[in-house]
Amino acid sequence: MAKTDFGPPHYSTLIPDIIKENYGKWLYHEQIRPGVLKHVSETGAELYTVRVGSPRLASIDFIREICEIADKYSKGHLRFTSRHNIEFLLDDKEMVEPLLEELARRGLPVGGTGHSVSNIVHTQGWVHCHSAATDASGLVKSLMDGLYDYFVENKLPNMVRIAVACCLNMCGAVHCSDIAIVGIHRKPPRIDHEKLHKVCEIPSVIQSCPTGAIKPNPKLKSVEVNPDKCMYCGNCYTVCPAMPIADPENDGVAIFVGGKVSNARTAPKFSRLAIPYLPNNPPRWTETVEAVKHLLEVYAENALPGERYGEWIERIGWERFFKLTGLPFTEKHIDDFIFAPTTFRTTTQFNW
Amino acid sequence: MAKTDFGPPHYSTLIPDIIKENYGKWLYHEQIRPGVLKHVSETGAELYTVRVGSPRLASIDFIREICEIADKYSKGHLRFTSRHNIEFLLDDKEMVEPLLEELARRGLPVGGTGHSVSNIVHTQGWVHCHSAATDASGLVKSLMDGLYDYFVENKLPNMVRIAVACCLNMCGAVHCSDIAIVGIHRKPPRIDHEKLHKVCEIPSVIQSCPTGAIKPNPKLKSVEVNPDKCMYCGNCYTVCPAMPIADPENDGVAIFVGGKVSNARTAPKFSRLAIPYLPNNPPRWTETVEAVKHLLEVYAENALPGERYGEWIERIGWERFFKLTGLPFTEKHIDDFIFAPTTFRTTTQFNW
Amino acid sequence: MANEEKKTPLLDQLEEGRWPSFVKEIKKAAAKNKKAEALLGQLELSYREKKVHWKHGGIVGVKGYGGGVIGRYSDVPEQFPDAAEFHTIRVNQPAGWFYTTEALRKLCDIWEKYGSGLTNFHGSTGDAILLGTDTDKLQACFDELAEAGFDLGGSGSDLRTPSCCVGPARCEFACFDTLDVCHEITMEFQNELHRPMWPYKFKIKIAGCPNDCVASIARADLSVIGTWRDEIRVNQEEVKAYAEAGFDIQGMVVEKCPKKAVKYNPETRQIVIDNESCTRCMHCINEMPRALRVGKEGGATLLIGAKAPIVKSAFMSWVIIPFMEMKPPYTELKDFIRTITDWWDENGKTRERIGETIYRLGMPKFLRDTGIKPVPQMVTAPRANPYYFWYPEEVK
Amino acid sequence: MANEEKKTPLLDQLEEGRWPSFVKEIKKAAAKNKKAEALLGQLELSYREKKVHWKHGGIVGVKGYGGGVIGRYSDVPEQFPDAAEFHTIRVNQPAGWFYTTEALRKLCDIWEKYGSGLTNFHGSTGDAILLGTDTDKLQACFDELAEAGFDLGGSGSDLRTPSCCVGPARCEFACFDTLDVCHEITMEFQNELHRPMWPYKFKIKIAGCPNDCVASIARADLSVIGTWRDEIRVNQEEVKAYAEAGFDIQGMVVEKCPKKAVKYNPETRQIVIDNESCTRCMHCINEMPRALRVGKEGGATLLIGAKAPIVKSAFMSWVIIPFMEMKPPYTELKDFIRTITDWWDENGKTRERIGETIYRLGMPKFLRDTGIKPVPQMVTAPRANPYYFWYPEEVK
Repeated sequence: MAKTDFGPPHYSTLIPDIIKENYGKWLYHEQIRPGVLKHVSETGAELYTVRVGSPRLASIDFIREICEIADKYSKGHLRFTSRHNIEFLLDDKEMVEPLLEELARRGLPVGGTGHSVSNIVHTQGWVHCHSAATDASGLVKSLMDGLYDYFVENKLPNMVRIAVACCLNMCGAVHCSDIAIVGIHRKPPRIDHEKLHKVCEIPSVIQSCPTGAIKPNPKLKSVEVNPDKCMYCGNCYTVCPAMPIADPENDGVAIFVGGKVSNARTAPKFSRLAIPYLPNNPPRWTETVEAVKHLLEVYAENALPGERYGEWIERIGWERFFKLTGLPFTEKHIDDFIFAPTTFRTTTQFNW
Repeated sequence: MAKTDFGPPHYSTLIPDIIKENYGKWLYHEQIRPGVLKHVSETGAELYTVRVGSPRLASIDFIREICEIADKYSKGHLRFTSRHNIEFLLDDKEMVEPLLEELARRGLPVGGTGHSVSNIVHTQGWVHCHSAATDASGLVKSLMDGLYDYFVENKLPNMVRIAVACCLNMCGAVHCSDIAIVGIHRKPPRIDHEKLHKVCEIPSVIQSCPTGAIKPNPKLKSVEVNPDKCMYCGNCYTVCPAMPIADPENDGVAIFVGGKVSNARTAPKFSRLAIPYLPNNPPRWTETVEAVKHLLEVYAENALPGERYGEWIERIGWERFFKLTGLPFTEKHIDDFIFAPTTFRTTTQFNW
Repeated sequence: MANEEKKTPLLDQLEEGRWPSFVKEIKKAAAKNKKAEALLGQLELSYREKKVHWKHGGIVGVKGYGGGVIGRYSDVPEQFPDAAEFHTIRVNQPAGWFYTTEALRKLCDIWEKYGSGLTNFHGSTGDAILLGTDTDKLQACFDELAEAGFDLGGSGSDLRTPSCCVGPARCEFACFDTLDVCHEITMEFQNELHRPMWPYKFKIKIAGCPNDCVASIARADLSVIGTWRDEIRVNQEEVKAYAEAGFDIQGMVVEKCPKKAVKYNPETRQIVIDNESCTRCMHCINEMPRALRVGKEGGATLLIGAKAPIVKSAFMSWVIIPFMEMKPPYTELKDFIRTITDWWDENGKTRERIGETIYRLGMPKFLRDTGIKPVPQMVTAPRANPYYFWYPEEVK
Repeated sequence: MANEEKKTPLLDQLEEGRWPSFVKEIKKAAAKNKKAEALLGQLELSYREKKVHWKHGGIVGVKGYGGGVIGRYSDVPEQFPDAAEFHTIRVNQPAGWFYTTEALRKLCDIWEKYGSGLTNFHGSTGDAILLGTDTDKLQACFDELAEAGFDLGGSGSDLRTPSCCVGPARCEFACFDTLDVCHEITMEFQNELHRPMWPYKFKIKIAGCPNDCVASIARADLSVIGTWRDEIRVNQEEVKAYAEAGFDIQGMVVEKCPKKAVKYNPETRQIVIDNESCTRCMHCINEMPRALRVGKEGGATLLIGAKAPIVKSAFMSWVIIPFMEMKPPYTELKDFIRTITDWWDENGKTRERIGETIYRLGMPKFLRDTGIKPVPQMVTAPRANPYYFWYPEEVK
C-alpha cells in the first residue's frame, strides 16, 4: 500500500541558511535596481534577491538550467513567486553582478520589481484547457515581448499587474488586476440534443446558467437556450460537454482595467470593462498587444507618482478615462447583472 | 359638464411683487439669524424670508391664522417649503422684527434654516393611513418638542434632515435622511383564507413579496407565507387586505442614519440601520425621542464643522460610530437582501 | 364637546410642549365639524390600542378623473360613524408652493363647507391635502375648487403631481426656471396626471441646482436637477471680503473640495477654480455665496429611477441625460418624458416603478430601445463582470 | 524532428522576441518526448483554426486519492495519438515556493521518466504542475513522487492546495509566520485536500500583511491576511534620513494617508501617527520601510467568500474575523475552518462557492448558525433596507 496524505516537503528543509538564520528578523528592504532587492536583517545580514521572468510553460530542461544557475550563484537555493517569476537568493553581494551577467547571456529577463509590469499571471489556454476561448501562452508571450521594457525598467507611476484568463471561469485573480485580458465567446452554445441526455445532468445544466437562460426541453430530453438571455459565459459547457460554445469566427478577448488586490492606500478593487472585444488573432494578437500598450502609455503619461491604475481612474473619473484613452463607451460597458444599480451614477457630480 | 385638466393656478399670479421684479436676478443670500434669510438681488432689492414650523396636520383655522399674519406683514403673500414650513416673504426689513414678535406671541417657532434640525417630513400614520405600523404625527410632535432648540438655533455641525415613515412603504425621502424613523412590523401577516380569494388577485399577491415568501395554496384558493422568508414589509397587505399584519404587541419603529439627498460635497447617500427596533410607546414615544436626541448629541460633539451626519460617519467609520453611540451592533445590521455583498467589507482596512 | 375632550387622555398629552400641536389642530376642527370630532375619537382609540383603524380604500372620485381622490374608510364605523368615510382630496399645488392669502382662504372656505376642516400644507407628493370628506360631497367640492381655479393632483398608477424647488423666484443657485418647467410639464401631461394608466406611479421632481432641495434624487422617477456647462463665476473682491472677515477659505473650501479643484492664494486672497476637474458639487458656492456663482450656461441633468425600498430595494435616481437645455417650450424634455414612459408602459409589470423595470431588463436594453446614447456619465464605473450581450448584427 | 518543426509556422513566430518563449520550451521537450511533440502539433492546429482541441476530462487518479490529477483528452486523437491522453498532475508545492536544486532535479527526473517533460512552476492554485501523461503512468509516477517526498495537491470539489506569501522568510512586513500556518493547515486538512466531498472547491490563501501578495482577497474562500493590534513602530532617525535624502514625506505619505492619520513636522523632521484612526493600509510603511514597521502584536484578519464571476458575479472576500492570533498549533484557525466548511457542506448547493451560499442564505443566518459574533468590521456600512428578520424568541 502506497503511503498517502504525507503532505508537501517542509519548507525548513528547502530554505537557504541565510533565511534560516534571519527568519522573522528582516528589518527593511530596498530595490537596488529593477529586479534586484536587498533585504537587511536585524542581525545585519543582507540578502540579495534577483528576480527573473519565466515562460511559465517550462520544460524540465529549463528547470535544470535554472538549477545550474542556482548552484553556481545561490548555493543551490531558489524560489518562485506567485507570478511565475524565479528568484535567486544570494547571501553574497559579490555574486550579484556575475549572476546578472550570466542571466543576460542566457537571455533571461531580470525585473518585475518596483514600478514595473511584472510577469503576467495566466491560465492554460489552448495548451491544456477544454473551455479556452483564446490561447493564454501565446497571448502572454506576445504581450511580454511588447511590454519587455516595462518589465526590466521602472518607468510607471506604480506597479501594474496584468492577468490573462482564457475564458470567463477566470482562473487567477483576473477580476482584480490593473489590466485583465479575458477570453470571451459571443454566441450561445450549440446543443447536441442526441448526446445531451446521455452525458449531462439536466438540473445541473439549468442551475449553471447565471441568467436563467436555460430551460428544460422534456420532449427531446434536453434543454433549450434563450438567446435573448444568454451572455455566452460557457458555464453550461463546463458542466455539460453537449453544449459546445467555442467559435473560431467570433471568439476573442475583452480587456478590463483598474483592479487591484492590495489593501495598500485604497481598498482592493474589481477590474472594469474597458474594451468589450478584440479578435483572436494568433499567433501575435497584434490588436490586443497594441491596446494594452496604449492603456499603459496613457496611464504612464497621466497618473500621479504612486497611483495604481484604478486609483488614477478613480481620481479623474471614468468619463475622463474614456476621453483620454479615446476608447468608445458603449451600452456594453453599463452593467445589467445583479449588482448593476450599485454602479449607476446616483449623483450630479461628473465631468463633461 | 364640469371643466377638467385645467391644471394648478399659475405661480405668476401668486408671487409677491418683489419676486416678480427680481425673478432670476438673485445674487446671494445670508442667514441673518436662525429662521430669517436675506436674499439680495442684482437690482439691489432685499427680500426677507421668515421661516416658521407648522404642525403639518393643520386646521383651516390655522391656515386662516397664517393668512392673517401674511396680510399684516408680507402683503398677503407666503409660501410653503418641502418640509411643511411656512415662509413669510417680506420686502421691508422694518417688518421683520415686528413679525418675529407676533410669531413669538402666537407660539409659532421660527427656525429651520442653516445648521439646524428643520421640520420633520412625515407620513399620515394612524391619522389617515391603512398600513401604518406607527403613528407619525404624534411621534413627530414628540420629537420636535424634544428637538425644539435644534430648530430655533444653529448649534449643529451642519443641517440635519429628519424624516418619519409610518411603514416600509416609506413615503417621503425617508431612505435618504440624516435620521430616519420607520414604522416596522415584526411578525408575518395573518391570512384570512375565507376572504382572500374574494378580494385579492393571487398572482399580484405573490409578486408583491420581495423575498419570494408567498406561495399559492390552490386547495384553499389562497396563499401561504413562508415565515422563514417573510421580513414583514407589509407589501402583501398593501395589495391584499386579507393579509393583515398590524400587531400592537410587536409593531414599533427602527432608526436609520446618515442619508442625504444633496449633491453638495459628497454624493447623495442612503440612510443605514442604526437601531433595529424601539417599541411603539404612544403618546410620547419616549424611547424614540431619547434615541434621536442621543444620536444628535453624539454627532454634534464629534463631527467636524460642516460635516453632514453621513459624512461624519464615513470619515470615522461605522465601527467607531457604534462605539461612540454605544449602540449594539447585531446580525440585523448586516444586509442580506439583493445588494448585500456590496456592503461587505472587502478590505482589511478598518478600526478596532 | 367638553365630554368628547375628556375622552382623549392620551392625545391630550400631545397638546403640551413647545412645538405646534396637531392635536390642538384636530380639536379646533372638531369644535366645528363632526368628521374631525370622529377622527379625534378614532385616533385616541389607535393610541390606546397601538393599532391603525383605517381600511383599504375603495375607488372613489369625481367625474372625468381617474385619480386625485384617495378613498379611506374606518374599520370601526359603528364607533365613529362620522369617520366611516374619510376621503382625501389632493389639490395640485402652484409651482413653488407660493400662495396669496386670498387663494388660501378660498381653499379654506371650500373645505369648511365640504370637508373636515383638516389639511396638510403639503403632502409629501407636493399637493395640498384636504383630509376627510364623504363620497357624496366629492363632486360638489371639486366643482367649487375648479371654480376657484384649483385642479386635482395625481394618485394611483399615474403621473404624480410634479413639484419643484423655489428656483429663480428666490434662489441665486437656480440654473434654470424650475417653476416654469414644473408648470409647463404639469400642463402638458394633464391626461397622464389625472387618468391612471401606467404600470405604477411616476414622479417628476425639479430642482434648480445640485443641492436638490426637493429630494428629487431620492424620490423621483425622473429627477431634473440644475447644473451648468461653463465655469463657476468668481467675484475676487468678495473672496477677499470673506478672507478679511476671518472665514477659513483654505480649511472650509479648498480642503473640502472633493475634486481638489479649488486653489487659494492667501497672499493675493484670490482663488482659482479648475473647472475641468470640478464636478459642480456646490460646496464652494454654498460656503461663499457672495463670492461664487453657478455658471451662466445653465440647464439640467436628468436622472431616472428613484424609489423607496419596496420591492427591489430603494434606488436613487441615476444620470440618464448629463445635460439638457431648459428653454421654453421644453420640447426636448417633453419628448424625453414621452419616450421613457412609453417604454415603461410597454415593458413594465404591474406595480413596477421604472427604475425596477430598467433593473430587470437592463440599462443596455433600455438605452437600445429608447435610442438614448450611452455615456460614461451614467455610471460611476463600467461593469466588473464580463456578462454582456452581442446582437446578431454584431457577430458573424 | 526537422520535418515536424516546419509544420508549425504560426507557433514558430512565437520563438521570436525578447521574452522567454514557451514555444522553445515545448520544442525542447518535443525533441525528447513524443507527447510534447504531439502537443506542439495540436497547438499549431489550434492556432490555425482558432479553436481549442481538448475535451472534458474523465475521472483519472491514483490509489487512495480523489483529486490531484486532472484528466485531459485530445479531441483529435487520430491526428495526435500521443496527445490522446494528456493528464496533469498537481504536486503540492512547499510553503513559500522555496526549493533546493536537489528537490527540483528530482521532480524533473521523475517527470522525464513518466511525462511530457513540460511543467508550470507554478499553476495558479499554487501547485507545481506536471503537464501531460498517460493514465497508465499515473500510479508509478505518483509512487516515485511520494518516494521523493512530494504529495499531490487538490483538485475538484475539495480543499485546494493552500498557498502563502514569502512571509517571515524574506519580508519585514510579515505579521505572523505565513509559511508555518500554510504548512500546518495543509497537513491538518490532508483528507479534505485529497478527497473531494464538498459542494465545490475551497481555497485558502495566506498573506503576511495587507499588501496581500498572494491575491487572497480576490481568490480565496478563506483569506488569512496579516495585521496588527498595536501601533506602527516608528524609527524617527530613519524618518530624518528619508527627509534628508529628499524624499517628499508630506506629499507621498502624509497627503496620501487615506485616514489622514500621519502628521509630519518639517522642522523636527519627525512624524506622528494617530494609530486609533489608522486602518493599517500599509501605505506609509510601504513608502518608508526603513523608518516604519508593522506593530509588534501581529495576527491575522480572516476574510471569507472570494471567487471569480461565475455564477453570481465575482466576490472579493470580506471580513469575518477582524483579528485572530496566529500561534502554533493554530487551534482556533483550524476549528474555525471546520466550523465554516461544515456549515457550507450542510447548506451549499452543488457548484456553489461558500461566498455564494452565504449570499443566498444571508450573512445573518450564517452568523447565527455558526455562532460567529457580528461586528461592524464585517461591513463598510449597515443595511440600507429595512428587510431584516425577527426570530420567534425575540417577539411576543
